Amino acid sequence: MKKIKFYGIGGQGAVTAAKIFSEAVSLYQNEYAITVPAYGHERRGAPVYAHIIVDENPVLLNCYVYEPDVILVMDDTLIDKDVDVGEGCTEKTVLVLNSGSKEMIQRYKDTYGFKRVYACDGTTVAKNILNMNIPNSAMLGALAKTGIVTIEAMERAIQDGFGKVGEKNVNAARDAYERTYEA
Amino acid sequence: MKGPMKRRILGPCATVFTAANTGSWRLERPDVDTDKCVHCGICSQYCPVDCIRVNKAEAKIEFDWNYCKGCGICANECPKHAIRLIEERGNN
Amino acid sequence: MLKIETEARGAVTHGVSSCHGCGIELIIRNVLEILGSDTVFVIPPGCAALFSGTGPEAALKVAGVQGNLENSAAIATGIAAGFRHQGNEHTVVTAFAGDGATVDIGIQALSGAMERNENILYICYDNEAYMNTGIQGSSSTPLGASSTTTPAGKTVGSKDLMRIIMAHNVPYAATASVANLPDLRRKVGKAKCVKGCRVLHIHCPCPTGWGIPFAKSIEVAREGVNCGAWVLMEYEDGKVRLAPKPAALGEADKYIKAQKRFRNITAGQLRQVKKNIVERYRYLQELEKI
Amino acid sequence: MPIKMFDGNGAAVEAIRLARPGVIAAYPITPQSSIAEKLADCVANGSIDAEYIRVESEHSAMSACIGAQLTGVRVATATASVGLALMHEVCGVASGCRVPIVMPVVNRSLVAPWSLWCDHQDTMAERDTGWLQYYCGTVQEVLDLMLCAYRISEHAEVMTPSMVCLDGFYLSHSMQKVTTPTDDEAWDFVRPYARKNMYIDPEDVMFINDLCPTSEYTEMRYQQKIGFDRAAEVTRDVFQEYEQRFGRRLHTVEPYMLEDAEVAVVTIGSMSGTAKYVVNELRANGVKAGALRICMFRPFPAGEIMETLKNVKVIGVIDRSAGLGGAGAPVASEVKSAMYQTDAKIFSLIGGLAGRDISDRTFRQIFERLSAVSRGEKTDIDSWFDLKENPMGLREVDVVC
Repeated sequence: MKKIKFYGIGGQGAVTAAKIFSEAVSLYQNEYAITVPAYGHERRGAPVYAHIIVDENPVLLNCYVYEPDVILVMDDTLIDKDVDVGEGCTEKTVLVLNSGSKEMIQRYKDTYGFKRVYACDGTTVAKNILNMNIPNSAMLGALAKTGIVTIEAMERAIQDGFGKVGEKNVNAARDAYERTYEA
Repeated sequence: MKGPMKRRILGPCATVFTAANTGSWRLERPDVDTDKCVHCGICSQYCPVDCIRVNKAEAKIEFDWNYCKGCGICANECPKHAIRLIEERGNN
Repeated sequence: MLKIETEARGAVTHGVSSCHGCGIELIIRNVLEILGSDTVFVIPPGCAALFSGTGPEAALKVAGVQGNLENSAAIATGIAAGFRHQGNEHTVVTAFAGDGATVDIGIQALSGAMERNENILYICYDNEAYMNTGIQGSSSTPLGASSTTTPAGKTVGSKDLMRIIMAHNVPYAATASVANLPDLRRKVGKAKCVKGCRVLHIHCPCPTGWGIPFAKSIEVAREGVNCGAWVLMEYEDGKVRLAPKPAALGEADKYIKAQKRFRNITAGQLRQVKKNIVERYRYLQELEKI
Repeated sequence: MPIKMFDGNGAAVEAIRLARPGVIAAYPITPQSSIAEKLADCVANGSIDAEYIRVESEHSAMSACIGAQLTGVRVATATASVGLALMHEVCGVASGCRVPIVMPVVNRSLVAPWSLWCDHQDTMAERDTGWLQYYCGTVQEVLDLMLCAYRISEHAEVMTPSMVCLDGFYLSHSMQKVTTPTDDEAWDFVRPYARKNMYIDPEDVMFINDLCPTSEYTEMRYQQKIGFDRAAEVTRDVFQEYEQRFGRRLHTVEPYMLEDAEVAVVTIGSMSGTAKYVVNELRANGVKAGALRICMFRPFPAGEIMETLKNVKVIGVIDRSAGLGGAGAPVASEVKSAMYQTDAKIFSLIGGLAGRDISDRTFRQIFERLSAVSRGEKTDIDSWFDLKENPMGLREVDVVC
C-alpha cells in the first residue's frame, strides 16, 4: 500500500491530477486506488490537497493520508503560504517538487528534512508545450519518475482524462518525465 | 378478453365524481317574476353553482334545488330585477 | 377510472362546498369549459382546493393533483415535461392557485417557470388574502384593508403581479375579472392556444373576507374594474394592451365603501389608494403606447 | 463487464443514464453539483433522452419530479444537505403519493454552522419521511445500489421512493475503479418504467393528493408501513438477483468477522472500509474485533442486526450525525432498540461531523476503549470521539463590561 498526497493551488489542476493518477494505477497498472480530495470554497489561488491510497488489493481505507509515502507539490511557493507540506512526512517520504530553482529545492530539504526529492520545472514545461500555466499533466509525468506508476500507464490515463487536448498533455508529461531528476 | 378488474390504488386520490347537496345550505331562494323576465340568461351565466337553466321553449327559468345555495347573485345581476329572494320553506 | 356518481353539466360538480357567492366557482367552471377535457389541473391548498375533492370524492372531471402551497408552477412544469417526453404537447397543464400561493410563497417557483418559459398555463385567482384559512393578509391585500393579520388595516399596498410577470417576458399574460365572464373566457381561449408560459391573473371578491353581501360579489368586482382598482389588460409579445377599457375611470369611493374590510382605512390612506389607482392607470396607458 | 473510473457522483450519473429517465430536474449544490452538471451534459450530448429542467430550487426539483413521474416516466434528481432540507416538505409528498423516485443524496452537514463537508445529518433528518434509505460504502456500491433501488422502489408492493446516500467528498469526489454492466444488461435488469399506482392522464382521470379525512389518514400511513415491510424482502430478492446477474454481492447489513467477536463497531457509509481495515489489523494482533456495516437504514433491518450482533458483548455504534437531544444518535438509537433483549453493552459514539476525518487511528482508539469496557476496566466511554479539548472555549473574546 502506498499513501500519496498532492498539494497545489486552486486552478493548477491538482484534484484533476489526483483523479488521473488514480485512473493510471487502477486501469493501466491493475491496482486499486481511492482519492479523497479536500475541497473548500471553489476559488482560484487557494491551496488545495488530495489524498490518494494505492494498493494491489481493493483499498479498504477511506480516509485522509497522514503519513505519506510520496508527496507531490504542484507549486513551490506553497512553502511561503502557511501550508505544511512536511506534515506527517519522514526521511523516507519522497517529494516530487515543481520547481526550477535550486534554492527552493534546498529550502524544501532544509525545512522539512526530505532526503529524496524529484524535481522538475513543470510550469515551464506546461508553458512551452501547452502554452498555459497549468502544470498538472507535467507533474504527473514527474511523479512517474519515482516509479510509483509507469510513464506508459500515466500517459494512457492522461490521454483519457484530457480528451481533445490529451495528446498535448501526454507530451507535457513525457517531456517532464524526461527532465525530472533526483535532486 | 379482459373483464372488469378491481385494482388497489395506494395513497390519496379521488376517483368518484360526486356532488355535495349544497341545496341544503339555502336560507333564501330565488323567485322569478315571469312577467319581468326576458330570458336573457345572465342569471344562469353568473350562477356560481351552475344550477340555473333558461327553458326558452316553455319560457321559464329552472333551478336545480339540489345545489342552489341561495347566494342571490342571480337576483342581484338580473338586469330586469325579475328575481327576488324569498324565505326558504322546506324542500322545493 | 373516474366513476361518475352524480352527473354535472360541465367538468365541475354542481355541489361544491365553497362559500355562498364565491366567484372561484364561476372562474373554474368557465376556465374548464374553455379549456376542455384535455386539461390537467394543479391546485395548491386554498379555496380552490375544494375542487381537488375530499377523500375518494372528486369535484372535477379532469385529471389533477393537489400540490403544496408554493410549488404549483413547479409541479405543472414537471407534468408538462413528462407529457412532452411522451410526445404529448397538447394537454393544457394548468396551475390554479390563489394570491397567497402565487405572489407570496409561490412566487419563486412561478418566477422560475416564467423564466424558463415552461409550457404551462398559470392562473392566479386573486381574492386579496388567505381567505380559506381565515382571512390572513397576503401581499395582494390592498392598502387600508383589514385582515386577521392586518387588523388595523394594511399599511402598505399590494405587489403588482402583472409587472412582475411582464418582467419575465412571457408570451402571453392577462388580467381578468369574475365580473366580466365573456372577457375572461376570451382570454382563457387565447391563453389556451399560446405555447409557452401563460399567466392569467383573475380578480375575484371573497364576500366573507371583503365584508360584502354574497349577492354583491359580482357587483363589487365590477365596481373594482370600473374605478381602475382592477385593470383589465393583456400582455402579448411584449406589448401591453388595456382591454377592455372602461369608458372613464369612476371614483373608487363606492368600491372601497362597499367593503367592510376597509372599515379602518384612514382618510390619508383613502387618498393614497385613489392616487395609486390613477397613477398606475396612467402608467399602464403609457406602457400601452410603447 | 466494462471497468471504468468514476467518482461517486459519476457513478450515480452512470446509474441514472442506465435507467433512462425521461425527465431530469436538478439544482446544483456542493458536493452534488457535478451530478446536476453531468446529467445536463448527458442530455446535451444525447446519451440520455430526457427533458432537463433547470429548476430554481431543490423544492421545485422534487416538485417537478413528482409531477413528471406521475405522468408515467422515470425521473432523476439529486441533492445534498440544505438542498435536501429544502426538499423535505415535498419528499413527504413523493412517499405519501407512492411516487417511486430514486434519488442520490450526497451527504453533507446541515447549517449552522456552515460547512461544505460530509456528515449524515441531512439524510438522518429525513429518516421518517417515508423514503427507503441505502448508505453506500464504496463508489462501486453507488452504482450497484442505484440500479437496485429502481427495482426495489418501483416494485408494485413497495411503491416507495429511495435515497441512495453517498458521503460527500469521501465518495462523491473519490475516484475509484468501478465495474459496470453494459447498457443492455443494465436495461434488462432495471426494466422500463411502468406506472403502477396513481397517475396523471387526461384520458383516465383521477385527482391525486386531495384532502384526506382523519377517517382515512391512519390507513394511508399503514399502507406505507406495509410498503416498507415488503421493501425489506424485496431488497433481499433484488440484491440476490443482482448478484446472480452481475456477480457482486450487496448487503442490507454487512457483518465482518463477527462470529467470535468480543468487541465490534457498527458503521454506516464510507467509514466502513476503514473499520474493516482496522479489524484486520487487530485480528492480526489477536484482538477479537469485528464490524457491522448498515447499508439499508430504511427499512431498518432490526432482525438481521440482532442476529449478527447477538454474541458480541461490547458494541460501539458510530454516528456521523449529532442526534442532538436524543437518547443516542440516530443509528445508535435504532441499534439499541433492535438489541433491547440482549445484555450487550451498546455505546453511541458520535464523530466525523462536517468532514472531520474518521481515520484508521480513530478506529484504533475506539476499539481500545471498547476493549477496555470488555475487560471491565471501564464502564462507560465518551460518546463524542475526536473532540478537541475545551470545546466550549473555541471562541474566547474580550468584552467590555
